[in-house]
Amino acid sequence: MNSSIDETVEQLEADFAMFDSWEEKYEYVMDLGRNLNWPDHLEQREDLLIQGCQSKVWLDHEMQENKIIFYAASEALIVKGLVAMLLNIYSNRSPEEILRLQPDFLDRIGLSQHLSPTRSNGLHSMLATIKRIALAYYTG
Amino acid sequence: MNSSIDETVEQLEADFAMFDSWEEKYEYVMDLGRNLNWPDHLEQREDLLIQGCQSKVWLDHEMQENKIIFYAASEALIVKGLVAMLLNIYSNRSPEEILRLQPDFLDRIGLSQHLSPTRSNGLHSMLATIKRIALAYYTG
Amino acid sequence: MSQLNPIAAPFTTAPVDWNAIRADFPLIAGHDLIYFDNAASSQKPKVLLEAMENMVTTSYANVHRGVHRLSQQATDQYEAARKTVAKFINAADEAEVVFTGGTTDSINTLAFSFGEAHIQPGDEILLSGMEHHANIVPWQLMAERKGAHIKVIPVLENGSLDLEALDALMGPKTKLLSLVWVSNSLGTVNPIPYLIQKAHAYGIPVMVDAAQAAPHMPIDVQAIDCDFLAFSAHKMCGPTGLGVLYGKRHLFEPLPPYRGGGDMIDRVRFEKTTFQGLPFRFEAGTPHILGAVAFASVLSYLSNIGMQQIEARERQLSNSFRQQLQLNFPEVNAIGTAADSVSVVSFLVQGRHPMDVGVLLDNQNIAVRTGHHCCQPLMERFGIPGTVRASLAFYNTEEEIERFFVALRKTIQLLR
Amino acid sequence: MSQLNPIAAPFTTAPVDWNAIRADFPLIAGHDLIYFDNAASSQKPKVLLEAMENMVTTSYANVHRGVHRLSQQATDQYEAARKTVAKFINAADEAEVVFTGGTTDSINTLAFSFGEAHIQPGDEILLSGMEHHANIVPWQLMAERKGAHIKVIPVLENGSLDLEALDALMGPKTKLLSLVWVSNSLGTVNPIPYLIQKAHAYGIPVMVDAAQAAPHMPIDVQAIDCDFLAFSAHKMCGPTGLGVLYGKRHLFEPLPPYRGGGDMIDRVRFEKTTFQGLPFRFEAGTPHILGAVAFASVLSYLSNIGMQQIEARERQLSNSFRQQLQLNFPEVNAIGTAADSVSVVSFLVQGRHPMDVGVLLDNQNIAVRTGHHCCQPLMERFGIPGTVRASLAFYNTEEEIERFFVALRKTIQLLR
Ligand SMILES: Cc1ncc(COP(=O)(O)O)c(C=O)c1O
Ligand SMILES: Cc1ncc(COP(=O)(O)O)c(C=O)c1O
Repeated sequence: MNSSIDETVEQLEADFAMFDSWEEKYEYVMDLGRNLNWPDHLEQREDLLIQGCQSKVWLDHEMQENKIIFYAASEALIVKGLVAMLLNIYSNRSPEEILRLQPDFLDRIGLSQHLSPTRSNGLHSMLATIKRIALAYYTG
Repeated sequence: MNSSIDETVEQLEADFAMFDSWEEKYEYVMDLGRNLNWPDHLEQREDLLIQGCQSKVWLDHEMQENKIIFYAASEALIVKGLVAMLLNIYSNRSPEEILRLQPDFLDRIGLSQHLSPTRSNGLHSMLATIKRIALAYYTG
Repeated sequence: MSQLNPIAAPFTTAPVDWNAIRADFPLIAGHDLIYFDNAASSQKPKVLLEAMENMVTTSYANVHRGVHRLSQQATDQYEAARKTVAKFINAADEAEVVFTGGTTDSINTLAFSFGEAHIQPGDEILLSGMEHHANIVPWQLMAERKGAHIKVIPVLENGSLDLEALDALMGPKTKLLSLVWVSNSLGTVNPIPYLIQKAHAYGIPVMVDAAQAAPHMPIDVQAIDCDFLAFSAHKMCGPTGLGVLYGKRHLFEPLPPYRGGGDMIDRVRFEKTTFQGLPFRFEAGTPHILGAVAFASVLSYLSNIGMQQIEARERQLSNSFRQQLQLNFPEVNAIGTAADSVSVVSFLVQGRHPMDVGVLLDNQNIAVRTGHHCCQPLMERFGIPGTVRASLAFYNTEEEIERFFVALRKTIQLLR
Repeated sequence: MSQLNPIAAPFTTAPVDWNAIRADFPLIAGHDLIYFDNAASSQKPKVLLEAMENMVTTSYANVHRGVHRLSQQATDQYEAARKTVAKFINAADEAEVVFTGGTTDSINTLAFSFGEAHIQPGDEILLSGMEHHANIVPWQLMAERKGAHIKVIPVLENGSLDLEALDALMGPKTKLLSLVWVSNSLGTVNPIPYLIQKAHAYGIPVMVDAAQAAPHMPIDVQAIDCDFLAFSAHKMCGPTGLGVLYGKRHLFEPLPPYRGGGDMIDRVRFEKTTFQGLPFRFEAGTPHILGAVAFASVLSYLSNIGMQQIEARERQLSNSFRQQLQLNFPEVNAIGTAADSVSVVSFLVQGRHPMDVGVLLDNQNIAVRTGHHCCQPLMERFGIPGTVRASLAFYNTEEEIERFFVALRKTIQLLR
């Protein structure tokens, strides 16, 4: 059984609280990135591509027992790591859970600059897409 | 017999040197303007019009015994006065005389700002046209 | 306060210390000059310089494409400026605010893009007889390319629009109404909400030239329901080289781009290039970053004073100017006497050329503008070569108006 | 010193105190940051702020149309700025210098106006494979409207142009060659004088994108004999929102205007409008007065240092950077290794995404740019998603380069 979305976020914040340096923080993110796997079809599908000026992100999803499973791919390692982090949080959750979560945890772990709308790395659009999908299921 | 171009300029500078205030200077210029007359055809001829954004100036000329006679008209009184002043100096002169005269006397009488190329009152263009005409006669 | 802005921010009640405000404008504060040429361009407050200095000293870089912090900070400031502008005009969405080089650039952008998208031979663009050249020539250039025609709402003798002519001028061929809100040569405030409603009833979108409105009154694009709106920063105490083109997203976003280049593209290939959405679609290349950021500071400064306060003050100053002129100078004709006007007073001294008046006032340290004010068709309509135009800003004073009239009296005497 | 500028100002022999010059740039002097993103936009010297402050405090007004002294002073300063630019690029006549909003705006202006005047269906515009989007998209937009085609000079593996392909690409259908002088993503200095000569032999006029050349070397438009040339102030320590379009009068003046509005007209009537000559024909509306005047101060500042000195310094810095990178980082591939290059060094860490490198360098207080640098076709030609680009200015130092390499080493280790 998965931990809840809030527990996952708390755990993430706790992990980040332990890092003394930016190096540790990025090592952690990059490790997440190294372990991110995705189905082969993702990178072939133009329609799943979330274009950022700096790096590409692909996002797919399916519904299983009222939970949305997200799949995502990316090119750059740090973005991959951030994608993996977002999947840990947002994938395999109900639409309600996804919509309820405030994304201010990103500020607290000190990575929000990567997700600002003015960064064109695809992450902000990915998060927006996740929420749009959840909303679509939620409003039915 | 006319005085020479240099004498006329000297006389002008002497007149202006006597003025104590801007009012006297402009009264003098406007009086010149009030006394400026021109042939009727001038204002009818689009081809004689020197367009300035602020006021219109018309200029015509004819050659008589190696001297160029200029005729000019304008709308605004101060411009008329300055036109009259320029005619006193430049009309009824030989092409050589016209080309020889340095226009720095305008600085010395403190009216050069009205004849700068960035003033769009037509006076700068009028002076340029006078010199072009003189040059055309001079080079034959 | 204008009845034309029904939904305006709550009225700030604290009285404004206008003399203290004069001190914010170095050129005004430090000179004996009476500056009544605000419609041409306004003077700049210290906050403008401070904002530029602050960015140049701490956070200047190019925007949008950098992973480094400086670029990120610059981008944040630039995008925050867009938000400030959106709030200032009450746009529904900041993406509807596009930064341009000025009103002229804004209108050219719209004329080109709208023309490419929507104009067929025989179509009509409706303008008015009191437009600034910036709201005439771009449409002419486009109409000539597209085989379209320009129609013109006539101007009445008092300098207001002939509203009775409207119905005859609007029809199925009319593709756009582009109209000045406040006339730069007469001061007339056109009944924009009414005109927009009228055009919309015919299904005609409306572009508003707010170059002389934005400096003088609160603007609420949603309340007036305009489809496009343009103005310049430099006429409202802001930097030169910067303007705004606002457009409702559903009308603006589908238009093809005007300029091509960096930032406005999605994907460039030699075979086929695709474009971004709003606002970047219309902001090709490096924008006027320092200008936008400084403009945001200026808008905060103006909002702090309060646009209602500014409007009230400027209406009071220009009305007082107008009344004294009529009362004390029978030899002067006011050009444009519409009931609703702000800031601008245009006039002629009978039998005297406006330029003579301007030169003699200048010698008395008074800056007014003379000439056609980039409104040649309007001048022709009145059969005059131009006017003398005094245009007042909130930092002007009643004392300056008094000094102006002393100088005008002397000018008229000299011209006798 | 470049062999490409045969007619350059006499070499100033006094050695430049580059450390003193650093102090002129507040953001550089006051920060621990290493700013290697100069190709995106350069930092600003104090003289820029001082020039703006000076004008705002003493002589700001709108230009060209005023009879009052302030307007006259502003006009004089604005026109003096045009002269300064003309002298900086050695234009034969200052009227050939038009102020625009930036390189992007300059090229769009030319593409539109040239297209309207000269382009027929089937005509060709010749570009190169290393153009910035600003020198691709405007031509595409125009070509699409006119039924014309874009042809492309290929780029060789080392990042230089395939000069042998030229003859096959130029012919009677070729109406213009538009070409970057210095590549913003590779640093390659193209042999512009040769290319212009070649095109002229076919009767083809040439437009030069000098956005990355003007900041780094003396420019002499008469010596290279280009027909048009564009650059941006903000990339050469100048203000944002300002650019230049130079054009030879006999080719430039007959072109129809791009933007319509005030100042560019001769006479406006609803039936027919006629236009001014150069430069006003292409400067519709209120120009970026403060920007132009400040830019003139910046150009004087740069000329005081000496553009040859700046070029020598920047070539030395970027060559040293390039050599150390090749010598000490076998895991790094330089992208673009043409013999002649300046300021820019682009590279990839093998197997690593440029953005990862950029983010980790940023965490070490180093600003580089990563990505496609608005040159997507060039990136596709090399089959890469982008590069890491370090672009150096004269105020950078050898010590910064050393610190950069320490940080790069650490970055590569973190990415293992
Ligand atoms: C070679 C080149 N051309 C054109 C441009 C566009 O310049 P701007 O963004 O200032 O319009 C740039 C700058 O990014 C450039 O490097
Ligand atoms: C009503 C009106 N529209 C447009 C313009 C053009 O503005 P800008 O010169 O800032 O482009 C002006 C300013 O002169 C104006 O007064």
